Amino acid sequence: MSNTRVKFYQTGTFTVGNRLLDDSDRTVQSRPERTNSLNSGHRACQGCGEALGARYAIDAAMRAANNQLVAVNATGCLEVFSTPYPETSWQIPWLHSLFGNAPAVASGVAAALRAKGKKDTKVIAQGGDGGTVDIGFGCLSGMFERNDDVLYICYDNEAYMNTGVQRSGSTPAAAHTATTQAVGSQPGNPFGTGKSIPLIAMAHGIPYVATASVADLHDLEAKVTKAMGVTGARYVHVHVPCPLGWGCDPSYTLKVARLAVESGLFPLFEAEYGEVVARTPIRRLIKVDEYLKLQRRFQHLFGEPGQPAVIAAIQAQAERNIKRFGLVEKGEAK
Amino acid sequence: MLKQIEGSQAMAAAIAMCRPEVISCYPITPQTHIVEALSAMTKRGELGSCQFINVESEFAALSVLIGASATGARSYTATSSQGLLFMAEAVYNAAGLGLPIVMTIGNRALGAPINIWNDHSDSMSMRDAGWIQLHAESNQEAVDLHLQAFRLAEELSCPVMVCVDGFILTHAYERVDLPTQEQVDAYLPPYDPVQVLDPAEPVSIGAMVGPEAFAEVRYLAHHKQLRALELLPRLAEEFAHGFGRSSGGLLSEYRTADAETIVIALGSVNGTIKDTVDELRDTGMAIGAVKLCSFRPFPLAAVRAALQKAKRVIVIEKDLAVGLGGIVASNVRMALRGLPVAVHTVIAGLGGRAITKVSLRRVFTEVHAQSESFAEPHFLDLNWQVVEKELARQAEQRRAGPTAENVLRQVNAIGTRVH
Amino acid sequence: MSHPRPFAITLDPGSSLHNHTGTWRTQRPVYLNRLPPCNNACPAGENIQQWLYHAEEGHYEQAFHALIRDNPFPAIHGRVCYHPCEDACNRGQLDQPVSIHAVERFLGDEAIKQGWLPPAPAPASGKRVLIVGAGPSGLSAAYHLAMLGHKVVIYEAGPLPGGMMRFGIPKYRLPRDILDAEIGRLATLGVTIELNRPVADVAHDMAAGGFDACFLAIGAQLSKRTEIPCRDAGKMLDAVSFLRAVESGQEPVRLGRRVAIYGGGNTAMDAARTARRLGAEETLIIYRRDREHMAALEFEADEALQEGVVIRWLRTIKQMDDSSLTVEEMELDKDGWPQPTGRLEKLEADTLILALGQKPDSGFLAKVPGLQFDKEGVLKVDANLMTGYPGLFAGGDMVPGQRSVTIAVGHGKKAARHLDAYLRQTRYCPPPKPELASFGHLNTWYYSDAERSRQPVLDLLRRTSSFSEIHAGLSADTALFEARRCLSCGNCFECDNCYGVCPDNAVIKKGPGNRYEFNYDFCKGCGLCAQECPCGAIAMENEKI
Amino acid sequence: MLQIRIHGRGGQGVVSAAEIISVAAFREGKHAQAFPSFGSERMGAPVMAFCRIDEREIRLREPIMTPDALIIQDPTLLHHVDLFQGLAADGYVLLNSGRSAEELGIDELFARVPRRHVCTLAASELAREHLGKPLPSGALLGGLAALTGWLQISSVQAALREKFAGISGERNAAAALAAFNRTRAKLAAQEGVHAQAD
Repeated sequence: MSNTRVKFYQTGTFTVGNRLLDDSDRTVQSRPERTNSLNSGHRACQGCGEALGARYAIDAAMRAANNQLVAVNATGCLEVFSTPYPETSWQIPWLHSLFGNAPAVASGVAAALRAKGKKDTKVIAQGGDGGTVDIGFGCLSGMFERNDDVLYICYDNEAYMNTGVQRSGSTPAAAHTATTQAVGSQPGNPFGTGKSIPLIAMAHGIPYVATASVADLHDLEAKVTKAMGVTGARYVHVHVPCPLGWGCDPSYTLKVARLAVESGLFPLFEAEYGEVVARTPIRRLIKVDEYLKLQRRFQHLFGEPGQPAVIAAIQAQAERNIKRFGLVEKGEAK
Repeated sequence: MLKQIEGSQAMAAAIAMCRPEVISCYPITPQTHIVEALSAMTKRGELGSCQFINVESEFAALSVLIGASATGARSYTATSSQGLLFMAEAVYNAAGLGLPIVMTIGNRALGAPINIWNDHSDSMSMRDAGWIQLHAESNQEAVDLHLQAFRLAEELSCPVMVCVDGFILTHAYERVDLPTQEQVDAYLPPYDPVQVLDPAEPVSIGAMVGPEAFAEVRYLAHHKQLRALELLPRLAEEFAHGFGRSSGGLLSEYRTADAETIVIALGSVNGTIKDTVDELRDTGMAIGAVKLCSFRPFPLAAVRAALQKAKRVIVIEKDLAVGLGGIVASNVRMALRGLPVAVHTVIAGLGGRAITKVSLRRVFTEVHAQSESFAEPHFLDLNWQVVEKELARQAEQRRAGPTAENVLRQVNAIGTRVH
Repeated sequence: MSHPRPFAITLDPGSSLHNHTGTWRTQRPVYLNRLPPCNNACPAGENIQQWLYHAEEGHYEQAFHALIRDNPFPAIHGRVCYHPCEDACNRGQLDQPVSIHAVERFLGDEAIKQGWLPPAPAPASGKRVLIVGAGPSGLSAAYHLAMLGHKVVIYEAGPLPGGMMRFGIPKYRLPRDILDAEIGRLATLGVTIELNRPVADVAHDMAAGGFDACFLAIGAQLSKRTEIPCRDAGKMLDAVSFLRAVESGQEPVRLGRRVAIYGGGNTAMDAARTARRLGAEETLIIYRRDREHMAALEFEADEALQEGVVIRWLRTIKQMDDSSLTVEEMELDKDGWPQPTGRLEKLEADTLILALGQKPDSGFLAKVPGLQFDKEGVLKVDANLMTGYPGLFAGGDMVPGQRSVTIAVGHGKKAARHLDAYLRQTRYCPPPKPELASFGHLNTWYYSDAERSRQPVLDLLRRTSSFSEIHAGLSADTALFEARRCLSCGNCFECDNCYGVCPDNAVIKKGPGNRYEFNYDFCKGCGLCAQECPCGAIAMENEKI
Repeated sequence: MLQIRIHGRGGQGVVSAAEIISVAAFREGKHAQAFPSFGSERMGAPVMAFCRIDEREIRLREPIMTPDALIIQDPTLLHHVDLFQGLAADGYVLLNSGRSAEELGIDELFARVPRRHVCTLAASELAREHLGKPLPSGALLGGLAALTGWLQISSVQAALREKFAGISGERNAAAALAAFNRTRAKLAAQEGVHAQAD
């Protein structure tokens, strides 16, 4: 599946499915035969973005790998809600070891498959932002540097949700969490924080790095599919809202994710061997407040007296992204 | 085949003959020679399709093996000291998941102060992690234990540590009888995992287990080690049969038949102990020795049987449970509970301090003579002068500075004295 | 595997299906159909969204059949309907409305080209129905009644069928071959039209023809007049007769060089533009109110202006002389009504055409018992379009209400339904209307950006010198594209969003045309499906606890 | 049991020397045990290595405190390390130096062991000649064989060839032989001196 937009007909490739698209343009999620790698009955919260992102990503990977897939999971929401004894929601071979070692464990799986000559079986490692950008970062960097044949997928919901919404290394500026109170001169998460693992991954010069969002399924599936076609270390960073931790209505999960992209706060791009090779343009450019307003974690920025300066700083950050990645095409954003 | 060879090289050769499929390692003295040798063999293609992975930390090294083992590959690594501590979380995890990984521990002290020399603090720190822990007396036994370790690990689906004294064995050149590949293949069948990550038969490994089943899971881990108690002697016997020499097992006795005093210890110090026992026997002292090979599982029954006839037992151990005393000694006491056998703890060889025949002889004689003055625990060759001086100094000034450096200053001779 | 798997830490795949998370739910999603605004606005009651749905797939014949279930004249309406559907189209709030009329015209023209015919009518009922007048409502009623199995005969006073569609609407808006083709299709349904057959006594004609019921659709043929002092009455004529004369092409109409038209309705515009085409050098419309109060539609006035017609707003005609008109300037009061100012001016004009509206020529019905009329002769009818005389129905321009071809066709359909019920001694009750699908129900992010396609327009020179059609139709490609601009407001079009975005896989896809079903065993009621449904076909309902 | 202690500085091949002795002994059917003084191998730091040779299995793991022979690869250690600690009464001492024992000012040594058990050898020079670099081990081992007579020069050479592959093995073997002969000659000369002295 390519991620070139098909605009013809009502919703083009913006919706999950479309009765008039060529088979090659259809999403995996639109297919009745999709694997539902992450099955019903899991204990994720209502409207969980991570549950959705995981099924999106793994189903696409399964299709790309012809169902010959092994997944390694870091500790976190995804692991806890999907495999509480005595039930698991996974339909694929799946291994959970620790919070901080998923990339290394995946390297081991890949090594074992290589040793056993099982060339057709592919390996995926997945974790939340905590397990990826913080505690698992050392192992991740090692896996990148060795260029092990693993696709690592990070589901980024911007805080430690499993333990009750504490700040992580990818918590955005000004966000209120259980450990970044919305008081004082720098309310919420202090500025200058939040590391971009995609950029750090690029610095390793690995063959493929991409960012994606649950709000843009075609884009996400195209990137996972592309990543699965590459050998070596690959990284896909998926933005997945957490209704609980972000304080927004469960039905807004995709809406919020969409606004993050449309505001420029979460840029969608692809990089190969350390160079950005493609970006997904913003469709309808919006101001960041539209995105921030929907979330309780940013509530302190609004109302009286509010924090106009902070909002302006966040807007500036969004504009830096837009400039850096060229997210707005002439005539593209309406 | 007999060979005059460095311990690390000998072990590497034996491990290679076990046909490992994934080896992962991170450098730390004194285990490095083993993995360096394995790396060279892999590069030379002597290990077939075996994957040798250089990782960024010990934590990653064991994590890689967790993945590899769960995918059905025979997996090996080695570490020491701080490396084992850095691995700790994964050490528990590998055991919890029941993955038959074999790991060599080049036993070394734990800092601070940082110290690269031998004692057993490192492997002792992981004694409750659910791994089987076997200690080698000589490089011959180190070689033999690795062959048994893979067999044991895979039969039980439980990870095994082979503990080898750093430098004393790892860096010692001595005569070793290396097995042939045929012998090893006959003794060690290919790895047949009880669970494997396979798209043809998907399973979820590593589920979250709550109060309703956790205790049972822990009990089953314990039960595994109880089974190891039966399996170890059987494997040793089978080994003796196939290789023509005895190695391993739970423990072995030396001149204990009529011994009133029995010395028990782990690892390479047993050689020096045996020589000392011989000398004391020549003076007519009824003394014997027990070499403990399996520390986990701890062979309570076997230890009791070996020691119960003695009047007194001396535990020589290269570790210290700070605030308690001896770790091995406490285990031995548990084995002897209810029996009128005095158990004496001797903390010796910490951080590479040489354990000499002279010192052992002095201690054995003292204990055998039931001297009242014998302290419990007894710190072998402790320089009381230095200690008292330092204590006094600390007593008079709050900011007494770093103890380690102060002590060194007093014993002014780093590396120049023999002991 | 021969070995038993480790207890508790290793689990068999997919086992969470035992855990029915549906119990967490406090709200449940339900699929529903909302009423599309286009359908709601269509005077002919067309199911526009339905036929667009078929057109989107390029299934034009299917689309045609879906269309003519409600309106037999797509080619005509694609041209002359004022398409209130497009004013209501939600897409208008996104970019521009779907060009529904253009697609309808394309389907109509395609049907003529391909010779598509209506399906076979219902079995013969043995009832006979008389229809008076072969205008839009009469023809529409005839079509629907025939489809319902009744024998229909139309008495038309004029020489040709079509009524205002022929004698009111100029060729350049509705070519006659199109008109004839669509009217011609009625014959295949056994409808007979007797031309030049005026009716003097309905009751008599019904009895004589053995009719069980009758539908009156004589339209509004009489021009309203106003008293203007004038020396030569020959210089003054009314728009209706003017347009009819031009159409029937009998004795040539003499207009002179400068023509003035009095009135601000669509007929005034038609008359002015026709005059231009007949060679009038100056064509002037005089209207007593201003542009925003005129009755004519924007585009009619615009096209007239494009063609060089001049409009003098806020003027009333005081008197007419040989070659000039005296007009008085008006001022609008606060209610928008014109008030005299006393300021007079002279305008040059050789002819004055009065386009001040029409009224029905219903005098001949006076003697029918039970009928009621207003002072302009408009016939009163009940909600079912039946007059005070049992079995006598009426519709179109002759009954109260707004007047347009499409309204008339709608009356024809409505009358047919009730008349059919009357004949079968039942009652026709239209199905209840579902909730309207408003713009707020939509999640418009998902719709592609797609500019409305434009119909080619004839160049000005040929527009003012000939009666050839101004607007060309859409090509197959543009028609397809235009159909696909439909947002399918309020009705599932199977985009798979709900199926895809459910974090709990609680939506079951039932295959093409069969839409979806919720699996309430697992649905946690998060509402994502409803939020992300582009067309607003899912609603959240509270669970009763 | 014979116990040999080697003193030198990190990087001079002290540990290898002990290992090679053990290999040579092994080749003669003996049990041997070689091990370093377990230091972190910093260049230039004083280091020790040990080697035991016996007819039966060697179980003892303590460092060598009462050596039967000492090899001192670096005479500069003489003054700040207690090199002769525990040396047996009839122990041997081989010093790497072009100068005579007398010149080195270690007279106190002669009080402890027979004069003929002390010998110096310009091993670094020999190494330079044969290897092109001053790595004295090979030569010193040849000297040891000559001085003590515990090992056949042939097994020392074989051990060197086993330890150092290819050409450098040959060169070391050559250096060892040269040292063996030179030491032999020196000892013979000393014998002569003593004979006259009697």
